[in-house]
Amino acid sequence: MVHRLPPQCKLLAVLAFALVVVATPRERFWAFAAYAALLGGVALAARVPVAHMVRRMVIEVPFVLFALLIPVIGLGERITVLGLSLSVPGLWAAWNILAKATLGVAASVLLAATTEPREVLIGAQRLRLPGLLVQIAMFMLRYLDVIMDEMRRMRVARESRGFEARNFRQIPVVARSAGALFIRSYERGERVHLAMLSRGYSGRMPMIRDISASVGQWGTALALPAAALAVLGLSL
Amino acid sequence: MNSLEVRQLAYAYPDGTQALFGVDLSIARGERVALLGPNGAGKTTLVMHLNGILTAGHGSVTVAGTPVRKDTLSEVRQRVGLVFQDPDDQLFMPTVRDDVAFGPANAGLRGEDLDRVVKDALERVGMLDAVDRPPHHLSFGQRRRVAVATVLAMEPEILVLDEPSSNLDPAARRELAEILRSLDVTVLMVTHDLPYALELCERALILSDGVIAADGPTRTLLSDAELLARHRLELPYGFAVPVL
Amino acid sequence: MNSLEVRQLAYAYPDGTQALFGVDLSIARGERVALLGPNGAGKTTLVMHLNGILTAGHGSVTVAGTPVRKDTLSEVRQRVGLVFQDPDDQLFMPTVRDDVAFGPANAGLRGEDLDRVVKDALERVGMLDAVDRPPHHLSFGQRRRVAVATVLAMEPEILVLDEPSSNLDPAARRELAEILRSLDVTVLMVTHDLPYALELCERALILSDGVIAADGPTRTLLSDAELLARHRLELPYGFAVPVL
Amino acid sequence: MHVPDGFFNAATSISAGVVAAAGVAVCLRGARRELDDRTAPMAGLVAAFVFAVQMLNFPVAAGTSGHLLGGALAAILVGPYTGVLCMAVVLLVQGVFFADGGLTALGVNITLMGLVTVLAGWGVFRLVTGLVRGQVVVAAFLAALVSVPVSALAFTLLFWIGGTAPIDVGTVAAAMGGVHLLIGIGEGLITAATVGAVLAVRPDLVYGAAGLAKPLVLRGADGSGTPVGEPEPAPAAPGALRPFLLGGVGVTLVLAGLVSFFASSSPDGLEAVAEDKGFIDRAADHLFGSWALADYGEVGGIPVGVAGVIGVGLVLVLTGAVAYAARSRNQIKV
Ligand SMILES: Nc1ncnc2c1ncn2[C@@H]1O[C@H](COP(=O)(O)OP(=O)(O)OP(=O)(O)O)[C@@H](O)[C@H]1O
Ligand SMILES: Nc1ncnc2c1ncn2[C@@H]1O[C@H](COP(=O)(O)OP(=O)(O)OP(=O)(O)O)[C@@H](O)[C@H]1O
Ligand SMILES: [Mg+2]
Ligand SMILES: [Mg+2]
Repeated sequence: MVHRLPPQCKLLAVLAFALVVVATPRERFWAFAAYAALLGGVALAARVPVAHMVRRMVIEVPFVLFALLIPVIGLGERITVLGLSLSVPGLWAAWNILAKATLGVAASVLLAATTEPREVLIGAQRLRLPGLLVQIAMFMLRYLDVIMDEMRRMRVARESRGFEARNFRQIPVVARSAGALFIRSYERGERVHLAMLSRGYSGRMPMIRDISASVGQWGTALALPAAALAVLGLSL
Repeated sequence: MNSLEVRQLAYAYPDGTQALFGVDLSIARGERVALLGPNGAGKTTLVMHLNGILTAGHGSVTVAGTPVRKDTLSEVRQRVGLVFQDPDDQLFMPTVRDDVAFGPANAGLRGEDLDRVVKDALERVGMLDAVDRPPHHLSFGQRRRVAVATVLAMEPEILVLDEPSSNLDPAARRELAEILRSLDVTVLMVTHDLPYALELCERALILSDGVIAADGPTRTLLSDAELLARHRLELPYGFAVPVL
Repeated sequence: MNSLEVRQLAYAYPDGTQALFGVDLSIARGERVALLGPNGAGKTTLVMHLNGILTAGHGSVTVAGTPVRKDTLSEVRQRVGLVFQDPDDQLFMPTVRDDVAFGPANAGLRGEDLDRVVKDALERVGMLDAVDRPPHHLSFGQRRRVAVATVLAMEPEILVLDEPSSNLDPAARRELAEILRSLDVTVLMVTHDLPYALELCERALILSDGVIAADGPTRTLLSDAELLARHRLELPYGFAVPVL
Repeated sequence: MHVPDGFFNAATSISAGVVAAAGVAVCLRGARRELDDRTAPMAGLVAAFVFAVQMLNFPVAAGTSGHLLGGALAAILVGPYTGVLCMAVVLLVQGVFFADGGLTALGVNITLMGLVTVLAGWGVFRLVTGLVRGQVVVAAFLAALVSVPVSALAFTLLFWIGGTAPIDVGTVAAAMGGVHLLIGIGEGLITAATVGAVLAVRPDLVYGAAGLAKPLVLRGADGSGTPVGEPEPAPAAPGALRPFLLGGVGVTLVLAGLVSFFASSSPDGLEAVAEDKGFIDRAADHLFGSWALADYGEVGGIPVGVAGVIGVGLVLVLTGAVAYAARSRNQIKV
């Protein structure tokens, strides 16, 4: 059911949810627990495997590290925990960042796991994001494939001629191929664009499927941020 | 009125390599013409001008009476269907169905009509089974067939094909010939497969070093071994021009 | 010792499409063998196993006595030279010279020796003039020739070519045949060009639907019209198997 | 540097969102002039490329690693307006599809990694190409080199104003600036390599470095050639100092604007500054002296805009010097 919701509904729901989370004062521990439970419920309803969620959330790691550093370099009153002198406001800040960032990342991962990228963009267009931006994003996703493909091709080609990227000295080879990669993918992208033009492309993807949302679907999607808002209200 | 008119066409790529040095040709409505020539002669470059993908550096291209210019591009592209030499340049949508539907959908087709056109085009090239697969997960020959289908689905008046038979298995090669013969359109086909050109096209052009070096009935050109040899062309071992 | 030994090889692509269903073949040192079959039969998939680009899902591949495994990859790739079906898969350096030099340089060649090898390989395919141009600015046929040169420059013991003659002009097609005949190496060549297979290879394999469907002298297989038809193969119009 | 949700307080996130939206709106209008009908595909391609190379991590000293930001690269390849759009789209896609950077922090991310890097990069690029004509690759290197620490300093500043944790802005700025100067070298090398490669074979693709077209030749039946057509006029030499000044002033204005805009949301910070009288000495001391985060416990806060402005100024002076040196070497050669 989550998969079939129109993308614009889901996009707005996730954005609203993230806003509620960010606006929640950090002292309300159990509100954050309730948010996590809400997301868990959605993930369950959408049948998104836990392993997938966890794998995609690795993206957060660098900032977790930064957050853990804050109590150490932070200012203000200090307490000693396990022999380390830590800043109390820093600890609060670290908790704040960890909780909110984790919830935000989880919501985004859920959105991405239940919606095709192209659909999200069509949804964004419906939400009045400027057309040029949507188009650039569409082309970006399209060309991302092209570039990844070119990268893969180049890697296979290198390896099948006896190249192994173990050695530090071989960095120049990789660096030289970066420039070539840009031109290759640019020119392939250019030809693909021309192929699109020669089949009548005029700046808008033809709507092969219709995606207007019913009131019911809006209701379903907005249930998530509404519930979050209720939690926030109750916790005050 | 001629389907295609090219006058004094010259073109240089952005890096400075000049590929065309003044090409003149005209093709009448309903003709099937083969464009032959050695590697690097400029065939692909010429063909890319015919629907305005490349813009003439000098000279002019006219399609069914309409000069190819910025403001006529969309009309020209409606009329000229181009099958690229590299199918990867042609296929860009997430599934074969979307890719074949792209052209007709841009022309305004929707719903059942669209489905029918897509099914029809894929059936013709024998790729209906792959309708829901992503194009970049197909074999090279399968991709070439889908590329042909994307253009057939647009029902152009003029069909320009850049080495359509390469990478096709022999049966698909024959089937493509049958499709082309069954259509009532003007065809310009680039090929290195001289027997195929003889089989399909009454007339042939030889493009060499960026200019048209010969123009005449395919049978006559292919019988002139000396002319062929001058342009790195030759009939394959074991092949004899069949007597009529 | 056989140059190539493939035993019960099965493979499925990550998206679940199974392409090979138990392929068995062996090729002796110095043989020239053609691999024929319809589009989507699994020819490219098979060929990609021969130097370890794809890893057998089941079964085994042995090259000159060395099983293809993670730890033997670099040795295997030194011995097997693979010309890809799509030249864009093969060429990646900023200039043709760098690209051809890449393999020999990895093998340790430097300075004048390297230059000589590069020049030699490019001369053989007639692309010496393009030595300082970027490969992606060449015509398709020119790129295919450079792709062949990159592999020739590595002087492999076993040469595997995936449709090497497609997009080549007729003279280049013949010249390639001459090069292959002049080399004292084992050759496995995928092709849809049956006359070319007959001209070059004494032996042919037909791969169809992921298994080897026939194996024998090329002349015998090509004379069996019924066998050919079952696998979407057929001799082109105007071609007759020449009498010896 | 992708900022997640919860890093900045709500006021800061929203204000940065307004700044980002305004910046993107300006760029949407400007971009049409830069690339006409090819805007979308070109920008999409550059965005995809930036995204792809952002995944190339390169090692920086002391066990940290950095990745490309790409703002300067985008600006040089497609022009500053389209460059900002590219960066905005990259960040949007990363936030929505890859959960990289929070949705509510999108404004902050676009401001820091889009607006600031592009403005700084483009300003330096124009300065250097204006001073030493034709040194596009050198200019690309410097532009990219400078854009990274500038962005890092802007981040520090913003965090100090509207972050959710109290930090000592001086030490953090010094540390961030130092590490990112190193990362900037990597950024500069990759950017220069890419621009150089593109320039070698497709000079027409580098914005503002339009190539000179050779005249076409027509060949007769006898093989004789006659040239036709006139070569396109050479592009006007970029004005030397004015565009740079605009860029530099733009960066400074953005920083200064942010500072004053957020000042009210962070009274503690301001009070701390007011108390701290000798802040200029302290700033200089921190910028140059204390890489090792030595005295974090003791200081209450450090000058607001000053650290940022000093940082920007320092970087600009540095670049000016390098560019000047490059030019004089050039002149000797000629
Ligand atoms: N993108 C490009 N940039 C620069 N030069 C190019 C480019 N594409 C082709 N060329 C050059 O232009 C000339 C004509 O190329 P073209 O692709 O038209 O040849 P072709 O006749 O199609 O050859 P083939 O039979 O190999 O496909 C060649 O010399 C080629 O090297
Ligand atoms: N990357 C891929 N992902 C999934 N399936 C693939 C992929 N590449 C090929 N296939 C499928 O595997 C089968 C064998 O493909 P393969 O490329 O080996 O065929 P082939 O014999 O080389 O055909 P051709 O003559 O057209 O080159 C086909 O059904 C094809 O659709
Ligand atoms: Mg061509
Ligand atoms: Mg294949």
